[in-house]
This record gives sequence, structure tokens and C-alpha cells, in this order.
Amino acid sequence: MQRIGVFVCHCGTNIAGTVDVKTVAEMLGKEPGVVFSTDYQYMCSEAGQTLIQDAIKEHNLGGVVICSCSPRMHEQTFRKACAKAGLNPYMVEVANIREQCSWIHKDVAEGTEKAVILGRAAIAKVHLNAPLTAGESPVVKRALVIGGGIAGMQTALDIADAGFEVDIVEKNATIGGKMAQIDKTFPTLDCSACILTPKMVDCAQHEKINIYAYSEVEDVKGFVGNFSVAIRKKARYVDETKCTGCGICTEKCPVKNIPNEFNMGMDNRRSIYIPFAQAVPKIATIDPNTCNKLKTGKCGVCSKVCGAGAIDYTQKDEIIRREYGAIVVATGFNMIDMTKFDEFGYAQSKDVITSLEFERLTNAAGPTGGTLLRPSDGKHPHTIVFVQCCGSRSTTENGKPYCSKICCMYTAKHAMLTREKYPDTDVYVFYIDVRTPGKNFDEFYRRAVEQYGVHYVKGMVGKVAPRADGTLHVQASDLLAGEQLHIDADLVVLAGAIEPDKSARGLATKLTASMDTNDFFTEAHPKLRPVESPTAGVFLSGVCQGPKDIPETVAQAGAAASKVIGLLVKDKLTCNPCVAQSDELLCNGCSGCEHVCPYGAITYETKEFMQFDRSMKPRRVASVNPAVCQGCGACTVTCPSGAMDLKGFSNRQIMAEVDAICK
Amino acid sequence: MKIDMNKRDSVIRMTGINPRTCMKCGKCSATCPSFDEMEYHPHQFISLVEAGRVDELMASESLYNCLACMACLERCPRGVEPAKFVEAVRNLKLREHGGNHLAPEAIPEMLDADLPQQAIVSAFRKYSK
Amino acid sequence: MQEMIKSKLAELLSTGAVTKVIGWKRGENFYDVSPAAFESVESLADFVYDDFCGANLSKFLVKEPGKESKVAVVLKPCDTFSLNQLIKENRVNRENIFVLGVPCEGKLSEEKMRVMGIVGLTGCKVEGDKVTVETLYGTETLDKNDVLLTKCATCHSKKHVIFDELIGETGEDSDVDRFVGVAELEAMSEDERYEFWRNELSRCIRCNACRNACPACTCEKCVFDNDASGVAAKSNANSFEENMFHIIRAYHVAGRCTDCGECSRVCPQHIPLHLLNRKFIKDINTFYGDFQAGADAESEHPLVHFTENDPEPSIVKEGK
Amino acid sequence: MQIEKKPLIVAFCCNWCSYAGADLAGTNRLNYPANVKIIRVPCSCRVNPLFILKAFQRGADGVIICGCHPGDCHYTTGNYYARRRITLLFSMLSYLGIEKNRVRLEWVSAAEGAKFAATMQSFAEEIAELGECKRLEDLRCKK
Repeated sequence: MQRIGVFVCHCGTNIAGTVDVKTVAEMLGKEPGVVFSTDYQYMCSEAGQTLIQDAIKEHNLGGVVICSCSPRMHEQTFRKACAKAGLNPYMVEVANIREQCSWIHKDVAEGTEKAVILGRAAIAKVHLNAPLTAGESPVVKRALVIGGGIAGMQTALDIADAGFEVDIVEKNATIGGKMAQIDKTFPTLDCSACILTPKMVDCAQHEKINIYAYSEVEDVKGFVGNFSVAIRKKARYVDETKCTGCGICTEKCPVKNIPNEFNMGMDNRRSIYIPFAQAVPKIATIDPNTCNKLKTGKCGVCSKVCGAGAIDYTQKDEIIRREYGAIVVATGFNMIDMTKFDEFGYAQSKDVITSLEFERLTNAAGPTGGTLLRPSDGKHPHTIVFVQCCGSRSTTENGKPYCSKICCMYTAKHAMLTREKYPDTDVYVFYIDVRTPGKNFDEFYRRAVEQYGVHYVKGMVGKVAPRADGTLHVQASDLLAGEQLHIDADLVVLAGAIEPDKSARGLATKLTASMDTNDFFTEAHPKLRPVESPTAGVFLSGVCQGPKDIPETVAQAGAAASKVIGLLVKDKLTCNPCVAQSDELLCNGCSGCEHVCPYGAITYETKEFMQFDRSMKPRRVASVNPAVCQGCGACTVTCPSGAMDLKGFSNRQIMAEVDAICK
Repeated sequence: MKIDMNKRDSVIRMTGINPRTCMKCGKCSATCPSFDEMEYHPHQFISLVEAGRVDELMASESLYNCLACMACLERCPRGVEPAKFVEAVRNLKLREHGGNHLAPEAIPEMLDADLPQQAIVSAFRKYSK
Repeated sequence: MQEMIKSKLAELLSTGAVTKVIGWKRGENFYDVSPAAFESVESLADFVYDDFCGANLSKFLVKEPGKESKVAVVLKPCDTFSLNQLIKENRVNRENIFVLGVPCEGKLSEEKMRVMGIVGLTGCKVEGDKVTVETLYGTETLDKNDVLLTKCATCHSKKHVIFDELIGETGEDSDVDRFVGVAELEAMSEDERYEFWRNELSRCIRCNACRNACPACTCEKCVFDNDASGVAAKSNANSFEENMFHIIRAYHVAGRCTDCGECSRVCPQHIPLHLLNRKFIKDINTFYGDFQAGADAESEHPLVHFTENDPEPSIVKEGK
Repeated sequence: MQIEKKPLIVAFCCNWCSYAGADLAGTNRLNYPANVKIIRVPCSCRVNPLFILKAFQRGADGVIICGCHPGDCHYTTGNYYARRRITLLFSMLSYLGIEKNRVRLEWVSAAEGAKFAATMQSFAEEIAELGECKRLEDLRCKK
């Protein structure tokens, strides 16, 4: 039996006013195992702590019960004080006789009786407490950023600037992401490439940043501080160390008709290509699905023209395994498939385009050299209709139930820029609501209406039908006028909903990070931990967590970086010792605990156990990684055999408290 | 402006759809091919039903101008299905006309030897609920 | 039927495909058919598959087989659900098991016959809805429905959900309303229900037959045998423990119980224990959507899942 | 000093929301009956149905479980599991004829001190009306 000391705090008159502290100390002194019991004015004071420390030494106490304020207030204080006296800090329990007793009861007899009962419960618990030691695990001082868009780049730069190594894994041939395709940024209208490309160069030149472009995460093992990640470096068929990015191969390649992804398929690239002029790394990549040499063995033009001798048709995918302390997910987004919406005629007419296609049409590096021309006939459009909420806020199976957040602003931008550059155009914007919260956002939108004369119409487009003369018949409602509008448009631009990148779902499984029903990553706490995933050591940056614009993305990227830095700066992680543990002898191997664990802290291994007949039989048993477990206890209740228990809140401890309270 | 919550509830019961899921985007009315013929447009059906102003709808010719082409139902991004509301209000109107127009007791008197069986059945379908 | 099964089993044993067969054999009396293991072709002479093979054999696979050996098991449709559930919980290694599915049209209860005054059973033949029994005292014809095992009267499926080979045809899910008994209890007042269950559970002699027969109760060490669990007990000391044992047992198998009905079949005190398990099944179906434990080997049970729109517990107060 | 034994109520409160809510009730001096005794658990999902049965065995007359509001769980999903487990247990207790008002689950956030006090007050009144729990008692545990 533990030798227990009880310390009853007066908290001035906060407790002593409605609880007879002398009686409490006296009554608790009679409890089994209690060898010392006293009361004092302020237990949390220097003198109070000394009193506890002296008693621990003098009476050789094995457990301490402090009857005072809420453990949420001073449990840590008392644990530290006891640790200084040589007692394991987890042998301390606090009975809350202030917030949950003296402050809410007026009758002294009632308050005193309740305080005694709460004290008894704490004593009963301490009897079953075991000394716990917080484990430590080392931290690998390198971070992995998955995704090389603006979110991933900013996170990587911030971490690298703090002095830690960062690897960026990007599935495309270049970093830059969606922002590289955008023409201008709202609400300041500065050129996207002008602010983005220097950052791309910074990433490439930073001595702490290592870019794995054209690569994907293959698998993830380990846990916070100690992740081991396999990265698949896809074959480019070009030797990175030799290629100078001169681009001669991309001009000589005879396969010319491959839709150029960077320009949203509105012009063509060759089979060997560099996505765009400022690509980082600026290395050519052969598209194995279209290359004649790789498909049929006949061609080899690029190899002949390459002065550096960089072409290597025998290159294979390479798997690289690296260790990381933290992982940042920055997988970004894509626009949903607009072909599913028959009413908008996206599949029927070349002149119905998405907003991202519109960006390319107005970009100086785009297929038209920045002149706004109709994709069908290359003529100047005079009437342009923008349709917002195409698939956003839609509960049907084709759409997405959420607001994509960025469309209102970029549509205002598109409308405004069109009217500025081509004052002879009529521009209509159909909206359900215009949502412009943000610094200078609403002013921007109002400018489009008031200064630039964009026709904003409250209502939705119901039908877009191509006419024989090449115009588009747009049928829409104007709800404020109570009319149905019929517009002959030359160009229709759809602000499609955005959705998380398709690769995110598979990645979430590899990381055991949770996702919501829309495949956005879930944050550890929606308000207080918005850039952390519930899985320790995995952080979120950018649209993979939810729709957001560039400034928000950059802010979140910085926040994620600061969380990563806060983790990597530590040499060792101290683990919460109140974690689950599994009794192998009782474990059935049912995997129930593994399912309910929000952190992926539970893994299974097969071990051999001796049977009654002395033969050995293999059985799956659970084991808890104490560095990952956060101690919620969900697994303990799921376990049918009681193999899983929680240190510090064990089944027996809680039942002992119940017993003591009900005695 | 008469508000009749019972009628509102009947319409909601008949459609099985909560009109509050409408986000007032107007896509239904944008799609509607007989928009110009209708006094009340599809999106107004939803709003007026929600407000309990079913009587106004019942009095309107719009009930019969709706082609029941179901375009609004097909296009609605929130699954509100306005055509069902029009149909429900129409049914409410039809049922209002003093219940059954044909009672079984009255049949024998109307019968004559030449009357085909089918006519009776179809009369029942048309004139009784 | 029995001979077809036997010859298949003999083939498995003689070719060495399996080293052991789990089936049934006859005990001292005609109706006394119990689970048995067969390790040689000769021993299969005792193998029985008849109208008294009510026992669910899937649980015996938990301790079987060893690392290398392979075991064949004969399973009725309802038993295959139990096996699936065990596979899902990693209690049984599918690779080492050969499942021989056998058809079942409902098994008979000798106990029900005995209550009807039919004793000294020596033979039995089922034809359609009628059962012709031969006893030491003569021949009698009975309605099959009157002498079906309780669990078979509310059979939820005659479909084999897992098998390597079938003898005969597999059947379909049944549309029998198996929740009638539960609904009757739910319709009672609290006091009546309390009286009902006191009357039932007070008969419990804590023989552990329900626990031992239940294919979901396969814990390495049962909480009732584990001194550290806080509920360890070898017998019911009072009414609380009678309640506690059965509540905990039902709760432990909630979401995993396939409704095989073995608990009630083996209870020597005739406590309708399946009504406890079925209450959980009914609640799970009502609150969280239809779920049949063991219907497949992948889907996880409702207690290790949730949706954000699950009903609040107050639904218990609002409902019956 | 012995006070007449009033109906006894055991409250399981999760550390992050409801226990903090109880503290807030205290800080705001919001009174609720003294026969409510709180046990701190890390999360509502830590409450094993067994603890509830144990409380009744030992003589509790009512048991209430409090956790973070759905969606706010400190451990993100714990209270969702708790909700399913507790709902099924409550349903089973009622099925066995135990008065269904003897058990309750409430979501109380760290900011809802007033809700905590009001909930405890109303629950205590309900239990007082029901009186001693006879249907799930273990006479050996009664003093």
C-alpha cells in the first residue's frame, strides 16, 4: 500500500470559507494508507510547496493528494514541486474542492462532506497510480513538403530560412503549381509570374532546399520526429545532371500534337517538353506515352540534337528513401470536370471555357500571346458571360456542397481586366451571392461594377446553347428584375468549383491523416490548431485543407512552417506518458482499437504464444507507439477483452474513484 | 396576402422536399422554357410555398402554364426540384373542388345497357379522389 | 446429403488437402448430435449431418489450425456469417481453412418435442412442413414449425456468405421479421420489462454455456475470468450480477453478433438471451443504418465507426 | 456531521470541455446540488459502459456523462464514438426496465459554465424524483 500524504489548501477563504478544511484534513487522515494529512493557507505558494516537499522526505511518501483548486489550474505546479522532492510527478492527484465544491456550495456541512468524498476519490486513485516516465524520441532535423505550389514553396522557404533542410516532392515536372498559370492576382492586379518565379528560383538556389520534381510519395512509415518516406522519382528519360534546359530538343521533336497541360490544352507541345520558360528545375522531360522512340524504338531525334548528351532512353523510376522529422501536405487543388454539366455546353463549344483557361487566354505567355481571342475562330469576342458557382454550393452528385471561395474575386478580376483592355466588350457576371470578405476585396468588386461597368446580374445561367452562326445563346434569370434574359454571347467563362487534388486521398491513407467527406484534410482543431493535422508531425498548407486564396495560402504556409520549425528545433520530443498500452496476453488481434485511433498510433504485429499444449501459435497483437498516442482512451473502451488500458486513467483507477465516491 | 401554414405543410408533405434548401440562385427560372407565360416563376413557387402563400399560387394560371418538362428539377443544384412543387400545388387545387364528383351510390341511376365498363372506371379515376 | 458431404470430406482427408475435419457426430441418443473432429477417413464413418445439427461449428476454428495444417469445416448458411466475422477480427486464418457449405432448411429441437410429450426418439424424417418422428413408442407426424429450433424459426439468411465448395444449393436472405420479440418487449412498460427480465435472468445459473457457444465470444481471456478487469466473477452473487453478466456479454458482442442464436439454443435455463443481442442489432439498424455482422469480410462494425449526424442518446427517451 | 444520504449522482466529465465547463460554473459561483460528484476523464470516449454499471452497483442513483460538443472533440473524433456507445447502452438499460431517466449524456463546452450548472440542477431534480435506484443495485455495496 502506498504511503500517502494529504494536503488541504485553504486558498485564503476561497475554500476555507465554505469547507471546514481542518475537518477535511482530519477525516482524510483516517483513510487507509494516509500517513500524513495537513492543511495550509496557500498550497501553491512557495511555502506551501516547501511544506509538501518536506513532508515527502520526512514521511517517505509514495503518493500525494492535494485538495485544492482545479487540476487544470495547478496540477503541473504540484507535479513539478513533488518531482523536485524526488517523487514521481505522476504519483500526484488533485482533488478539486474549490471550483467543484467550495465555490458552488454555501452550506459548510454540505461543502465539507463533499470535499471529504472528493478527497477520498483522489486517495483511491493514487493507491493505483504507478510512476510514469515521459518517454523521449529523437527528432530528425529535416522536413518534407509534399506539393510544390505556392503553399509548398512558401512553407519550404520559411523552414529552410530557419536553418533546417527541406525536401519538396512535386508530382509535375516543375514546381510553381496553379499560381504559375495565373495571369494577374487580385486585388492588386500584380503579375502572378513576376511575384512567383523569383520564389521558384529561391527554392532552387536555397542550399537547404532539395527539390524532387516529377516525383511522388510512395509510402510513409514512422511517426512524428521519425518519418521514413519512400519517394518515387519518375523517369524523365533525361539526365538531370547533364540537361542545360536549352530547349533545342523541344523544338526538334517530331511529335507535335500533344495538348499542352500548362496552357490547359489550348495549344500543343512536343513529346519532349519543358512545361514553361521559367520552369524549375528547367529540365526537359519525355512523355513516355507519346514518345516514338520509347513506344516503337524508332526516332531518337532529341538524342541526336542534344549537345549535352543528356537523353537517356533507358532511365528507370528510382525509389529514394529519406528520413524526416515533420511532413507538410500542400497538395493543392484542381477545377472539377465541367463536361458533366450539360447545361453549360462546355463539351459542345470551344467558346465555353473555364476560368483557368481564361487566365491562359489573357496571359502574355499563353497560347494567344495575351490577346483575348475566341478559341473557336480566333476572333475578338464582344459579349462575354461569366457564370459563377458552376458546381460550387451544389448538393447534386456532379457538384460540391461547399463554396469555392476564390471564384467571386477572380471573376471580378477577369471582368474588370477585360473591360479595361477591351472597352468595346459587354461583360455580364451571373452570381448567386457575391462573397468578397478580405482586405480591399469588396472595394475591388465594386470598382468592377462602378468604374468598369461590368453588368452584375443576380441569377443563374440555366442554358448555354451554341448557335449555327457561332454565337452562344445564354438563357439566364435576372431575379431582381424578375426577367428571363437571353444573351447572344461570344464567350462564356465558367467559374468551376475547385476540389482537392486526386492524389490527396491516397496520400491521406499513407499518412494516416484524416479527411472530410470532400477530401479536404482535417485540421487537429478547427479553431486553435488550423495548420496541424490530427496526426502528430503532419502539417497542412494551402488548399488541401480547404478553399483559400493566395494571401491566405501564404499566411497558412508560414504558419505551418513555424509549427514545423517549433518541432524540428527540439532535439528530443517528450511524450505524454499518459498513453494507452496493450497487454499482449489478453489481446485478440481484432483491430478494433486500430480503427478508432485518430492518430494511427496502434500497429499490429504477429507474435508466437505458447498454448496449453506447449505448442506455439502465432497471434496478432496490438502495440501502441507512445510517441504518437495522445491518450484519449477511445481504444480502451473498444477493446472487448480489456487488453488495452490507459496509463494515468486506467480502468481500475477510474473504478476506484467510482467506488470511493459511492461509498 | 393570406398565409396558410396548413397548405404549406401539405405541399411540403406531398413533395417530400424542404423548401429551405433553396439557395435562391434562380437556375430553375433561368432554365424554364415557359418563363414568359408564367405569372409566378419556378423560384417564386419555392419562396411562396415556404412563406405559406400557397393560395396565391393556387389562383394563378401559372399552374397550368408549367409544361412539367422537369428542366428546373434536373438543373437545380440543391435538389429542391421546383417542378414537384408546381405539381403539388396543382394537386392541391384539384383536390379543393369539393372532393368527389362521383359517388358509388349514384352510379346505378346513370347506368344503361350500352355504357362500356371502361367508361365507368375512367370516370371514377377522373372525378373522384 | 449426408453421404455426399461425407464423400467430399473423405476426399479432402485422403488427398491430404486437410488434416482435420470439423463436423458433427451422434452421441448416445439419436437426437444428441454434437460437434466433433475427424482426423482420418475411417473416423468419418461417425460423421452425421441431419436435422439435429444445430450447433455452429465456426468457433472451433479459433484454436485451429496450427501453422501448417489445414482444417475443413462444415458450415450451414448462418454459421458462415459467424466465420466471416471471425475472419474480419483476425481470429481465424482464412488460408488454413476449407469451408464446405451445406444447405439447411432449419434444424429441429428435441426439447420442443419433449415438451409435446414425444420421448424416446429413434428416427426422424422431414417432408415439407411435416416431420415424421419414430420413437420407442410409435410413429408421430408433427408440424415442422412447432419443433424448429427457436433460432431457425427466425432465420435471417439461407445464403452462404463464405465457402470454398458447396454441397447442394445456397439459398437467399429471408424476409422473416426477426425483431417481433424485441418489439413486443419494447411495447411493454418499463415495469413490465423489468419484471420480464428479472424473471428470465434470475434463472441464470452462470454455467457459461452461452459464452462458450457464442462464436463472437472468443477473447483470449474473458473479462469475467480476469481478476484485474473489475468484473471477474465465477457465479452470480445476486440480482445485480445476473444483470451485469448479461448486459456486458451482450454489449461486448454488439455489432459483432451475427444473430446465430447459439446463446439461446444452449441455455439450459431457457433464457431468451438472443433477445438481448437482437435489441442491439435492432438499435444499430435503426440508429446507424442496416448492418449485418459477418455478411462480408471487410466492412467494419458500427461501434468502431460513426457519422457526424448520428442520433443523440436522447432518442432512447423519445422513442420507446 | 453525517448528512442524510441524498440520491447520489456520478458525473463523468471530459478534461477539455466539460470539466473546464464545470470549473467555469465554479468560477462564476453557479450553484448546483452537492450530491453531484465529478470524475475527470481525458475524453468522453474513455467512459467505458462498465464504469456506468459499476457506479450503479456501488449505489449511485444517476449517472451523467459530459463531453465536448460533436465536432469539437480535443481528440477530433472521441465524442462521436462515445455517442454511439452510450446511446446503445442507454437503450439496453431501458430495455431491461431500468428507468431511462437515470442516465444522461450532455455536451458541455468549456465556455458553458451556466449550462453545466443548469444541467446538473435539472438532472439532480429528475433523479430526486425517481428516488433511490433499486433496479440496478448491489445490496452488498449498500452501507
